[in-house]
Amino acid sequence: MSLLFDAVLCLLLLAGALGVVATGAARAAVIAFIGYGLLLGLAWVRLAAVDVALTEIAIGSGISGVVLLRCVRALPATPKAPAPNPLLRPLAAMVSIAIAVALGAAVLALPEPAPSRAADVATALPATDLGNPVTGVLLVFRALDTLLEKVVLLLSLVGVWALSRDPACRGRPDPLSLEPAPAPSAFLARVLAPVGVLVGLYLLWAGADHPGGAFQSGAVLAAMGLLLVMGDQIRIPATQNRGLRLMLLAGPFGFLAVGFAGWATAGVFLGYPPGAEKAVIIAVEVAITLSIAVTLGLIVLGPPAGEERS
Amino acid sequence: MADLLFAAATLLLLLAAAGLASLWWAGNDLDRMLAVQLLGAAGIAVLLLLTPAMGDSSLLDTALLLALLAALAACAYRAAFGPTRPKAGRPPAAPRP
Amino acid sequence: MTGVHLFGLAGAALVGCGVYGLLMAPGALGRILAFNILGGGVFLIFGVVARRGAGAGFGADPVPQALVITGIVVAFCATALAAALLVRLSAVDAEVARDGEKEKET
Amino acid sequence: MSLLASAFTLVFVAAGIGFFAAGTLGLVRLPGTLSRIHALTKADNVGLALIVLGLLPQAASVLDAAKMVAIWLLAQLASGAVAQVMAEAVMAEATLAEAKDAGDAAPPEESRP
Amino acid sequence: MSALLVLAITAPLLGLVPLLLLGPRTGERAALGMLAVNVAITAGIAERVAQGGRALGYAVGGFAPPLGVGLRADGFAAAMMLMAALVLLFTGLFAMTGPGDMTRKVNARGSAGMPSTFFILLLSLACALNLAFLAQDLFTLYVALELLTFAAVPLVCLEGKAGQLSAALTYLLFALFGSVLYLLGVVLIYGLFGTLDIAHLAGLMAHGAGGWTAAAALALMSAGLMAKAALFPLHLWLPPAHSGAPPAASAVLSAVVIKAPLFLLVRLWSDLAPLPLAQVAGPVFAVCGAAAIVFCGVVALAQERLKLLIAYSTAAQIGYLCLMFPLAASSDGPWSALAWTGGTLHLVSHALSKAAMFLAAGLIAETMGHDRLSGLGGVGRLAPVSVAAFGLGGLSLMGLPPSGGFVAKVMLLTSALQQGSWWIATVVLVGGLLAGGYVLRVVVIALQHPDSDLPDVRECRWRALIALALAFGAMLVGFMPLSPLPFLEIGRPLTWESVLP
Repeated sequence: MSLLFDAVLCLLLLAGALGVVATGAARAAVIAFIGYGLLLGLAWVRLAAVDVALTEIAIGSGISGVVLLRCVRALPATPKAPAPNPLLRPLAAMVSIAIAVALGAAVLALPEPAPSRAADVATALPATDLGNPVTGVLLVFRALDTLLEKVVLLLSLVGVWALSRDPACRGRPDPLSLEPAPAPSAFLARVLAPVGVLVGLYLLWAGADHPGGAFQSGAVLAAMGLLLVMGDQIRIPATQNRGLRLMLLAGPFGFLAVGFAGWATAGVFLGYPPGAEKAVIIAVEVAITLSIAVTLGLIVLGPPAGEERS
Repeated sequence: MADLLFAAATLLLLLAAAGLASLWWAGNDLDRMLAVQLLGAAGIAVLLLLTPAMGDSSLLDTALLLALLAALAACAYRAAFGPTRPKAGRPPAAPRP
Repeated sequence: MTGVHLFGLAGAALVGCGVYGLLMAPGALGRILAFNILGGGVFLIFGVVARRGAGAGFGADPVPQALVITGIVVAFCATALAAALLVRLSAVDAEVARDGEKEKET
Repeated sequence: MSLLASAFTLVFVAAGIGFFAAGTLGLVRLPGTLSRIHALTKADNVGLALIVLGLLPQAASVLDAAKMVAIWLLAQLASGAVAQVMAEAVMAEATLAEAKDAGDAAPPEESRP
Repeated sequence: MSALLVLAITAPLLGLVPLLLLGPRTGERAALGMLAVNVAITAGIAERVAQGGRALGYAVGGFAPPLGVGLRADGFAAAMMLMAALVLLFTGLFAMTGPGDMTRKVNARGSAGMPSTFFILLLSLACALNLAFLAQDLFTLYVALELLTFAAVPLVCLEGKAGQLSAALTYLLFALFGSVLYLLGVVLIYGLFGTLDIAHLAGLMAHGAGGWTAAAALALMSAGLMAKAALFPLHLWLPPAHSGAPPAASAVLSAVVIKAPLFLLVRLWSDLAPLPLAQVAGPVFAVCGAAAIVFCGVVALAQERLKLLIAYSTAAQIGYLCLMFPLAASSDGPWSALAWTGGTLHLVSHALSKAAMFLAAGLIAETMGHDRLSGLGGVGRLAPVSVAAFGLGGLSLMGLPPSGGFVAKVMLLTSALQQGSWWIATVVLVGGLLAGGYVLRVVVIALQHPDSDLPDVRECRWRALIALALAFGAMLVGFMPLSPLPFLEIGRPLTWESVLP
């Protein structure tokens, strides 16, 4: 029976992807994409990757949807680029199908039993006091990737800010809506956002031992921030705000500082002090959650509009 | 039991797909957004059904997240494409304290 | 054939969809969406690899899961940066067009 | 006892799915976005409530059961608000169209200058 | 375990804090300081590698690969790192001391030089490049490539003009396509072997494990890297992106950014892939490289704008490295080692000379107010140092002595002739002729009698000297002995033995 469920889910996923790709209208394609992200979240649940499912639902579908919808609004109704030659269509379809078939064959041909690092992680995890192996991999065994990925996040915000008309990247980003928020949006923001913040904090707290963690929590908090902005409940902060910048830097550079401290406490970069691993890891998670939330939110809001003339 | 729950989840997915398809072809973009909301509601129900079926109670957290973020897309859609009311034209309201 | 295989094939098919979209999309937004579809397919295949590597009490190999989470965040960054570029480009294009019209009038 | 719990679950889940089906049917058959919004939110909320109720005996712990109820409440809240947001959009569009017919409406802004 | 490897990655990042928290002037000085520290660190690594005669390694967090992530510096990586650090420092100096052609932004901020965003991106590039040269884990390398992309794309459109924005968008889409292909290869590799550590993988693959799926994974990764390195036929994004950017940005983009994916291609096919597979793939790369050299060289000849000409020349010069693949993958010991040295020296000398040429072109354009070749007659009188830097850099592209390009091309040529690959030898010579054509065209125009009155301006001498210094660097590489460089062989083949405790 579960096989039938998986088959239906896969077919729907495929239909969603085709809907995104084949829909000519930008708005409909983005809406289809949001639905596709939702289905992908279900697929991750079926693959026993709940941490990934949480991330996909929060980022892949939720926040990406906001970014893309906003992008569609700014585009001209009629795209200036001409559609590619329709004669190329069958050719492109053939190439794509060939790639999909070859890849499918490659996936089916993967060796059995599958090689895995699960055993290594299981051996090394108890020393960290963490119960969630994914958090263990992200923050301990492959902490360098995670640290640098925080830098990627910061850098993409720098890239977005660099698109500002103001060379010093000052001021507030434009609001998400061109007009005051309608009453239902404001109501939603007032009621849902506090609950959402609680859920975000719960995911952070749970992340040490159960699925969840800094990424998922940060994404939820960012989503709640956006909800508040869309409901006119908070004002978008100015980018030159010192406190804001400190929050942006807290995650990557707090993590980096812990990494350097590892030399003193554990004798190795990105090592955790023996005996206090879990406490330090959670402190790092709190810092990066804060930074992820603020960075994601600001990335969505876009480049600042320049200093206000008062 | 698990099989029956999976069957129920499958049925829900199929129902959502049927609604999605009909709205997709028939309606305007607002209807399509509605169809995605339908999918979200069905997704929450599916995840609730999968929780006992797969025996993993952490799936409830995904359902929680889905319920929480269900409104985000609709709000974003409204913010991006909400029709400018005739009396509009004034700048966005000052933030409430 | 098990569910895992099905998801593997679905991942491969999504990659195909994404490639088709990248090749045939009429505008930059279509390419951005296609890139996301393509990325989703690649991640899904990684998820299948993780699921196949289940063991030692874990439902799936945790290493690929962690890598996918990192990958999703990076893909989001890319999407957002591309979208911001696109928005700015269309604004600048509109300005240029407006200036051009003004010049024509005078 | 467990047989009773299973039967309870099945009956309620089946009823919940029935409501989802009714909602979908309404979505397909009803004309106009407003009435569709109405059908969808009402039917889905009841459907979800029944499913949550049915699954409560299957919850692994009291905490999980509480979480399920919280999920239902949250979904209720969100779908209600979403329905209003969407309905408001429909109404605003209609008002705008009327105003346009009257000929005194400003053209809708497509993009920020 | 050498802490220098960690510092090479983290030190540039520390420079971001003052840039984002303090004022632009303090931040930029700190950034320049960190770029200098970066040179010192990379020089230290190179010195340690040369002294010890073996690679340096570091297991981050104390977890050795395959569970953890390993960093490793061999001779090849150390050489590339030092080159990149030098180019970044010189470009930073150049950007700090003058406005480039960013007049609009200068006025807005009331100080000379590029906006502080430029320095944020420059420091991030330093981190990304060092990571790409040091990381030994295929996924960490993916993160490095993404870091590189996110630092490089905004460089293209710092001024926010329509042309730059669309070039940046195209660049980003190509780069993302490359990333996804690379990642797909990584996924298949993990599915096959359960590890992403290059040294472990090389050991596993040497026995032919993985079969066609492993070959397909390598092909996917290579295609992704080719898109990022702008290797023919995936080069379409490069000319608009590199020519449209401000000069300091063009210099780093052309000189070092595309070198990281090229370096990884070399890693993949000379350290990771088993030899038989590399021998099959080598000619494919060589054909792409030859096509790049000839096609982009001819297109460069036809350009009317100086910066576009240099950008096409970059697309052409990338091809030389690809000619190295079949030569280095042969089992003919000394001659393959010679090709290897030649390819590496070409990477280094091209980086230095191309940075010099883009900076010089920027100064020439700044002096004249445009970079149309037809209007540059007599610019040699106004900007003698810039034109000299351009010419000296061009020497290396043409492959004339004394220059790094000369030594590199002679090595490739010798190796090709000794191995009987006459067609590769022909391409090397034709490419040199084409480069001679387009470089001399510029130099002749610059030195001819001006058609009209020249504007009464002078080049910025101080910045022109920076360009000249880079060009001299490219010349200095030319004094290498014409034999395989033992330094580049340190630490090969890849292994963690005796590197990690």
